[in-house]
Amino acid sequence: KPASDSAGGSGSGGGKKKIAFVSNGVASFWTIAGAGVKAAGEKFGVDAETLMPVEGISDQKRIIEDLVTRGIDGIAVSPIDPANQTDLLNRAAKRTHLITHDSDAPASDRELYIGMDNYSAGRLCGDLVREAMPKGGTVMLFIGRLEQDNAKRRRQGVIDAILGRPANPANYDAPGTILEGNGFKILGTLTDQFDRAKGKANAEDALAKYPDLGCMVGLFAYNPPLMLEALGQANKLGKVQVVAFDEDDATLEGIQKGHVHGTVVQNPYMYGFKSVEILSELAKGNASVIPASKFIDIPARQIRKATVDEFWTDLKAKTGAKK
Amino acid sequence: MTAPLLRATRLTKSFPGVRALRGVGLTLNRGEVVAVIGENGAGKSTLMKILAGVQTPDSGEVQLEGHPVVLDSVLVALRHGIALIHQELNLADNLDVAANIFLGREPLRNGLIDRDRIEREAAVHLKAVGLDVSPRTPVHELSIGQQQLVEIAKALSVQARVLIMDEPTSSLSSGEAAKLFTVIHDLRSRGVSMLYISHRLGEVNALADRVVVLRDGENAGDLERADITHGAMVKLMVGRDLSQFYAHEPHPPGRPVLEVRGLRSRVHPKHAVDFTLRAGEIVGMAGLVGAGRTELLEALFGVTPAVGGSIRVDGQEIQPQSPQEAIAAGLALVPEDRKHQGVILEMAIRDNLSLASLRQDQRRGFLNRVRELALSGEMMSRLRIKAPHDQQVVQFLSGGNQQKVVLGKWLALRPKVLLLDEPTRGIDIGAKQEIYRLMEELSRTGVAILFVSSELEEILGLSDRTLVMHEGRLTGELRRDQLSEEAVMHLATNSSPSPSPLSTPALPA
Amino acid sequence: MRKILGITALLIVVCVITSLASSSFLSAYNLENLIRRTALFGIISIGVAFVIVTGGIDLSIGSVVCLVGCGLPWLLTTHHWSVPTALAAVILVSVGIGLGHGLLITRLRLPPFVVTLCGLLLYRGIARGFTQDQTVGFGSEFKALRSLATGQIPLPFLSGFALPAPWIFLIAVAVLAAIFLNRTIYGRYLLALGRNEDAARYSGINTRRMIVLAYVISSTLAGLGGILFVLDVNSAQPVDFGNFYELYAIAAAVLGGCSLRGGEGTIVGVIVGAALMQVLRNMITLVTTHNNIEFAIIGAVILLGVIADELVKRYAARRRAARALAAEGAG
Amino acid sequence: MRKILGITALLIVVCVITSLASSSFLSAYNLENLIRRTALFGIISIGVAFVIVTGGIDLSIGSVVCLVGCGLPWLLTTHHWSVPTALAAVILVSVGIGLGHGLLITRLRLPPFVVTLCGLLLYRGIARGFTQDQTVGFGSEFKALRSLATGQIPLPFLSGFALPAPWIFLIAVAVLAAIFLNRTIYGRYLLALGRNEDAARYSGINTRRMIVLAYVISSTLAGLGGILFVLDVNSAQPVDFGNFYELYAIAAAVLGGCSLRGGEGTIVGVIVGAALMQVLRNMITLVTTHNNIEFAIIGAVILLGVIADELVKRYAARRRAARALAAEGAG
Ligand SMILES: Nc1ncnc2c1ncn2[C@@H]1O[C@H](COP(=O)(O)OP(=O)(O)OP(=O)(O)O)[C@@H](O)[C@H]1O
Ligand SMILES: Nc1ncnc2c1ncn2[C@@H]1O[C@H](COP(=O)(O)OP(=O)(O)OP(=O)(O)O)[C@@H](O)[C@H]1O
Ligand SMILES: [Mg+2]
Ligand SMILES: [Mg+2]
Repeated sequence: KPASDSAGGSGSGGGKKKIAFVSNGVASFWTIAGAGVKAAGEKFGVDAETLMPVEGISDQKRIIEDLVTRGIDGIAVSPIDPANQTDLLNRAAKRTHLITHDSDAPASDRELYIGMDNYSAGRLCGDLVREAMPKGGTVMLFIGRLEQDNAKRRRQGVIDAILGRPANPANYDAPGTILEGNGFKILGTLTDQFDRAKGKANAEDALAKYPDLGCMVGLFAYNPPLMLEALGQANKLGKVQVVAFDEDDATLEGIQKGHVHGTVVQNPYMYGFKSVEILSELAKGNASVIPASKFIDIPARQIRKATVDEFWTDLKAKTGAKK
Repeated sequence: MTAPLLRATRLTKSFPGVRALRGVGLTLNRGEVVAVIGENGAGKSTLMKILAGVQTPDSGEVQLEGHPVVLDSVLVALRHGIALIHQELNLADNLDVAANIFLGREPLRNGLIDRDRIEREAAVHLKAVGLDVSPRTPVHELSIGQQQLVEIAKALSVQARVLIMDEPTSSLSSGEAAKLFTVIHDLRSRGVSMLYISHRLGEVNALADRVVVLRDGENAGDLERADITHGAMVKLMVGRDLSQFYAHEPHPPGRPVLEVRGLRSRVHPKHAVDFTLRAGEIVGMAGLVGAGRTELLEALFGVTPAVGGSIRVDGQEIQPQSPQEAIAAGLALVPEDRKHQGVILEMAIRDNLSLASLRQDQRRGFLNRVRELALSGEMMSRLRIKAPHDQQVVQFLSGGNQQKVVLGKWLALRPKVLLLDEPTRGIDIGAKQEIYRLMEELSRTGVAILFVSSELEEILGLSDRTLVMHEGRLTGELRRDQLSEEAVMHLATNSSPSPSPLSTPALPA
Repeated sequence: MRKILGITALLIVVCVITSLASSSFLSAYNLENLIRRTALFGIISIGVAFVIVTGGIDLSIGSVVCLVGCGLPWLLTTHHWSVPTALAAVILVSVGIGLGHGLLITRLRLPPFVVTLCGLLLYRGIARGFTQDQTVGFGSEFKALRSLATGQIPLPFLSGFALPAPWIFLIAVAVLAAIFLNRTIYGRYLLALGRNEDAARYSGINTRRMIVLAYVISSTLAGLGGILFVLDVNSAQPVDFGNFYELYAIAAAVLGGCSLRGGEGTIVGVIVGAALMQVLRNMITLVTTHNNIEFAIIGAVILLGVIADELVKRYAARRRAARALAAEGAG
Repeated sequence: MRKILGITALLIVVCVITSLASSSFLSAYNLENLIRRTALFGIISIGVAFVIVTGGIDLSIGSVVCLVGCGLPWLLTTHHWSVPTALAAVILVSVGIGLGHGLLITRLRLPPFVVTLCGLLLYRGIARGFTQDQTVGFGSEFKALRSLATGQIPLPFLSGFALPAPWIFLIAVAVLAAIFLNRTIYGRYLLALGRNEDAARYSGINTRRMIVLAYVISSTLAGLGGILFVLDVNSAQPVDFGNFYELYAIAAAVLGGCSLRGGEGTIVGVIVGAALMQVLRNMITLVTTHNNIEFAIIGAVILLGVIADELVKRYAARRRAARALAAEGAG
C-alpha cells in the first residue's frame, strides 16, 4: 500500500500526520463523533479534523477528492451510497489510507470498517417497541429520509423485529404499504428531508390521522424530540408510546420522565476515536491493527429508564458537557 | 421693479459624454406663458427637470421672486409651487385616476389616506381638463390621450404658481388639445405662470407671450410676442432658414398595391374597413385619438391579427398572423411608440438597422456581417443619421434620429407598402423635414405609403389622398382638391361642420 | 378581490376533498395544527409580499429564518442572555439585514435577485459558523417564551378547540400589513413605485427609502417567523433549518395574487396562498400512505392553479368583449 | 469583454492566493478535479444563460438534473433499457420539459419564475416518486458509459496531467453556444428580444419561438449536466441530487456578466463564473480546516464581486465623462 500520494504536495513527510473523518451529512450525532476525533487526535499526536458534507453524495465526493489532493494521511468515511461509491473509494484508497465507519462499503478496497450493523441496531429498537407494547398495537415510523443505506437497514430491522420475522437484512418493505403481523400494525413511514418543521408536522398529522395511535418510533436523532413536541402540544405525553434512536438530550430527558420507553444508542464518540486511532497507526506503517475480519464492532445499546442517568453522565463527560 | 417670479441663470448640466445645458438662462414673469422650443436634444426637458427638482444642475442658480432656492428634490419644487408635466407619461397604471392625481400629496385623516376627499377633489380637476371618467377608473383602462389628460389634471391639482408642460399635446387629439388651451388661458388669467414646450410651432404661435429658443444646450435667442412668427422661430432653432416646409408634388398613382376589403379589427370588430393603396401614393389617415387608426395598422401588420376581411398585396391574398408574415408580403410598419416598439434602445445603430433584414441576408442561419456593415453605412448616409459612428447605442440619439433608424430598418427590405404611425411625433422640425423628404423619395420609387397623423397640417401638406376614421369606421376619403381642415374635422367627428379656430391652430400660410 | 377568487375557490375545493377523504381533517386537533402552520408560513409570506409589490424579490428569507432560529436558542442557552435582550438582538439583526439589502439595491443599484441570493448563502453560512454546525434548542427550558408559538387560546363558545398562539401574531401582522398597504400613504407609494418607479419619483416620493422599507419589512417578518418556528419546533439545525422557505413564501405570495412584475398584491390573498400550501401537505399525509410525492403534488397544483386562473381570466375577458359588442349592436 | 474583466481578475486573484496557501492547489490531480467540476457546472450555467439573456429565469435546473440523474440509472439498472435508448429517453424528457416551460411562458404568458418554480417542485417530486426514494446508481457496471464523465484524455506534451472528459463536452457546448449567440441570426434575435420584446416582434422576429428555444436549450443542457453528474458521482439520491444547482448556475451566469434584465451575456464569462465558484469551494477545503463556512464565503465573495464591479464601473464612467468634457473644453 502506498504510504502517501504522488499527486498531493505537502502532505506527508515531516510534522504531524493528517487524518480526516468524513460524515454522511450534518447532525449532532457527528458532533459527538467529532469530539472523539478530537480527543484521539490529541492522544495520538495527529492533526485530526471532521468534515460534514452538506449536499449529499456529490458533496462527499468533492470533499474526498479535495482531501486526497491535500495529501491527507488517512480518511475515515461514512459512505452515503456504498454500492455506487466503490470507484471513488478505491481511487482514494490508492492514494491514502481509507477506512469506513458507520456504514460499510464491503466491495471497496477500504482497509476496515468501524461501526455497528444498522440492521441489528434496528432490531434492538424493534424489540423496545414490543417491550413497550406487550399486547401489540399500531406503530408509525418517522425518519429523515430513506435513501441512505443505514436508514433503510435500520428501518427494516425495526420492522422485522416488530413483526417477529427472522433476521434477514435482505428484506425490504416499500414505505407506502401497511404491514401487519404479530399483533402489530405498522401504519407507515413518514420522511421529512431534515426539515424540522416538516418533521413535527408529520408527527402531528399522524396523531390527527390515527387518534388511537399506539406507538411512535423516531429513527433519526432529531425525530424523537419532534415527536415529543407534538405529543406535548396534543396533551398525549405518556399516552402514546415513544421509542427512539440516538441520544438527543430531549430524548434522554424523555426517558427520565417516562415519556419515552427507551432508545437505541450507537457510540459515535467511539466511531470518531477509534477511526483516528486506527488511521494514525496505519499512517505510521503499522498494519497490525487491522483484524482478520476487517471489522471493529462498536455495538449499539438499548437505553431504558434504569440506565439513562449513567449513560448521560458518561456522554456529558466525553463531549465536554456542551449543553 | 419687482423681481421676476422665476429666474434661472447660467445653468449647466452634463451627462456622461454629453453637455445637455451650458450656461442657460430663463426668466418667467407672473401670469406669463413662455414657450421653450428647440430641436431634439437641445436641452429643453433637461432644463425643465432642473426647475422641477427632478435633476440637480452642475452649476448655476435658480431664483424665486428674487431669492435663490435650491431645488434638490421634487418635493421641494412642489412646495415652492412648481409642477411639471413630463414629456413621457408617468402614471402608475395599477392605481386609479384619483390616486394618481394625488400621488405623493395624499390628504390624510387620522393618519390614513382620506379617500373621499381625494375622489371629490380629483373629480373637480378632471372636469377642468374635460376628462369624463370616474375618479375610480384604473388608469390602465384609459387611452394614451386620456392618460395625458390625467397628467394635466394632476399638475393642476398642485395649485402651482409655475406650471411646466413638456410637450403636453403630443398625444392629444385636436379636440382634447383645444380643451387644454382653454385651461391654459384660464390659468394665465388667474396669474399662473407657465412654461410650455412643443414641437408644434402653430400651438406656440397661438399661445406664447414670449418664446425662448435653445440650441445645443445654449440660449439661441428670445422672441417677444410681436416677433413670434414661424420663420423666426425656425431660424433661431436650426440656425438657418428652412426654405419650404412641405415640398409636396402630386404623385401619379400606379397599380393598386394594397387592397383592403371588409377588414375587421379586434377592437372594432363591428366595423368593416375598405380601401386601396396604389403604388407611388402617399395617403394620409386622419382621425381623433382612439379612432382606431393604430388598431387598423396593427391588424394590417399582423400585430393583432384581424378578425375578418381580406388583405391583398399585389393581388396576393394574405392573412398576416404576425409581423413576420406581413413583412414577407412586403409590408413595413413604423410604429407609434418609438421607444417600445420601434427601436431597441440599448443596442447599437447598426444592429437596429439590420434587425429586420437579418433573415433575408443570412447565410444558412449565420449573420452576414459584411452585408450588415454595408447596410448601416448606406442608411447612415442616405437618412443622414447624426451619430459619431454606427456602434453608438440608439438610446443616446435624438428622437428624430431614432425615428430615422426605424425607417432605415425597413428601407433595407424594400417594402411595397410602408405604414407610418405618427411618424413625426415628438420630432424637431429639421428631422421632420428629412422624414418628409424621405417619404417623397420613396413614393417616387413606387412605394405605397399610408401615414397616420394627428397633426392636421402634416396631413394637409403631404397626402395625395386622405382617409378619415371615426370610432373604428372609415368615415370618408378626401382627394387632394377636396382637402381642408373643416372637411377633415367634419369626417373625424362624424358631425356637421363646426370649424373651431382654436381646435386646430392653423399655420400662417 | 377578483384576483384571489380563483385561489380561494381552489383552497375550498382542496379542503372539501380532503375532509371527504379523511375524517380526521376536520378534527379540532388537525385544524389547530393547520392554523398554526399557516400562521408561521403566512407571516414570512406577508413579508416577502411587500418586496414583491415593489417588483423585487427576496431569496434570503429561509436563511434569515435559519439565522434567527439558530441564533435565539444559541444566545439563550449557550450565552445565557436574558430573553428580552436575545429577542431584541435577533430582531435587530433581521432589521439590519433588510436594511443592508435595501441599501445595496437602491444605492448601488444591484439586482435584488443577486443581493438576496448572496444573502441566502451568507446568513446560513454564518449560522453554521457560530453554532459550529451543532443543533441548538431550548431543551425543556423557556416554557413561557415558547408558549408564544405553542400556546393555545381557548375560545369562549367552542369547546375542544383552542386557537394556536401564532394565529394571533398572524392576525396582528396581517391587519397591520393590510392597513399599511391599502390605507396609508406608504402602502400607496409602494404600489405606485412597484408599477412605475419613475412616476413615483417624479411625484416627489422618496422611492429609495420606500424600497429599503420593503426589504426591512420582509427581513423583519422573516426574523419573526424564525423566532416562532424555532419556538414551535424547539430545535434548529443550521444546515437545514428554513431551507427552501423563501420558495414557499414566494409561492404563497404569487398564488395569493402578487404579481412578480410589481404593483399588485393583497394580504388576504397571501394568507390564502400560504393556507393552500399547508392544506395540500396535510392532505398528502392524511389521505395517502406515502409522503414522498408531496412536492410533486404541490408543484402540480400551483401550476394548474395559475394556468386555470389565466384561462378563466381570458375566457372572462372574451365574454365581456362579446357582451359589450352585443349590447352595442342592440343599442 | 470589458464586462468579464472584473470577474476574470477575481478568479485569478483567488487562484493565486490559493496556490500560495496550499501547494496542492496546482497539483495535476487537483487541477483535473477542478476542471471536471467546472465543466459539469459550466454546462448547466451556459444553459441558464440563454434563458437569462431573454430576460427570463429558470429555477427548475436542479430538479431537471435530479430527474435525469435519477432517471438514467433507474432505466438502465432497474428496467434494463439499452444505453442508447435510455440516453435518448432522458434527453427527450429534458427537451420536453423546456418545451413545456417555453409554451406556458409564451402562450399563456405565465411568469417564468412561477412556471419554473413549479417545475422545481414537480420534477424532483416525480423522481422521488418513481425511485420510491431509493438511491439509484450504476454500481460497477456501465464503465464505458461512465467514462464519458470520468474518462481522462492524456495530453501529448504534458505528462502527469490528463484532461477530464467532461471538459470536452464543456468546450463543445461552449463553442456551439458562443457561435449560436454571437454569429447566428437566432442569437441576435435572442439578444434583441431580451432587451425589448415588442420591438423585436415588430421587426418580424418570431419572439415566442425564440423564447421557447431558450428554455429548451436550458433544460436540455441541464439534462446533459444531469447525465454527466450522475455518471461522475455514480449514484443519485432523488431528495438532494442537484439541490440548489439552479442557484449556482444562475449565480455563475450573473457573475459572468449576464444581466437578469435580459439582453446581455457572454459564454466565456459564464464559464469563468462557474470556475470561480468551484475554485472558491476547493480553496476552502484545501486551505481551511473547517468547511462549514463555505457558503458564507461564497456568498460574501459574490457579493463583494458585484459590489466592486459596480463601483469600478461607476468610477470608470465618471473618469470617461471627465475626460470627454476636458477634451471638449480643450478643443
Ligand atoms: N439621463 C440622461 N442621461 C444621459 N444623457 C441625457 C439624459 N437626459 C438627457 N440626456 C441628453 O441630454 C441632451 C438634452 O436632452 P433633453 O431631453 O433635454 O432634450 P430635449 O430638448 O428635451 O429634446 P426633445 O425635443 O427630443 O424632447 C440630449 O443629448 C440627451 O441625449
Ligand atoms: N390592446 C388593446 N386592448 C384594448 N383596447 C385597445 C387596445 N389598443 C387600443 N385599444 C382601444 O381601441 C381604440 C382605438 O385605439 P387606437 O390606438 O387604434 O386609436 P388611434 O386612432 O390610433 O389613436 P392614436 O391617435 O392614439 O394613435 C381606443 O379606444 C383604444 O383605447
Ligand atoms: Mg424633451
Ligand atoms: Mg394610434
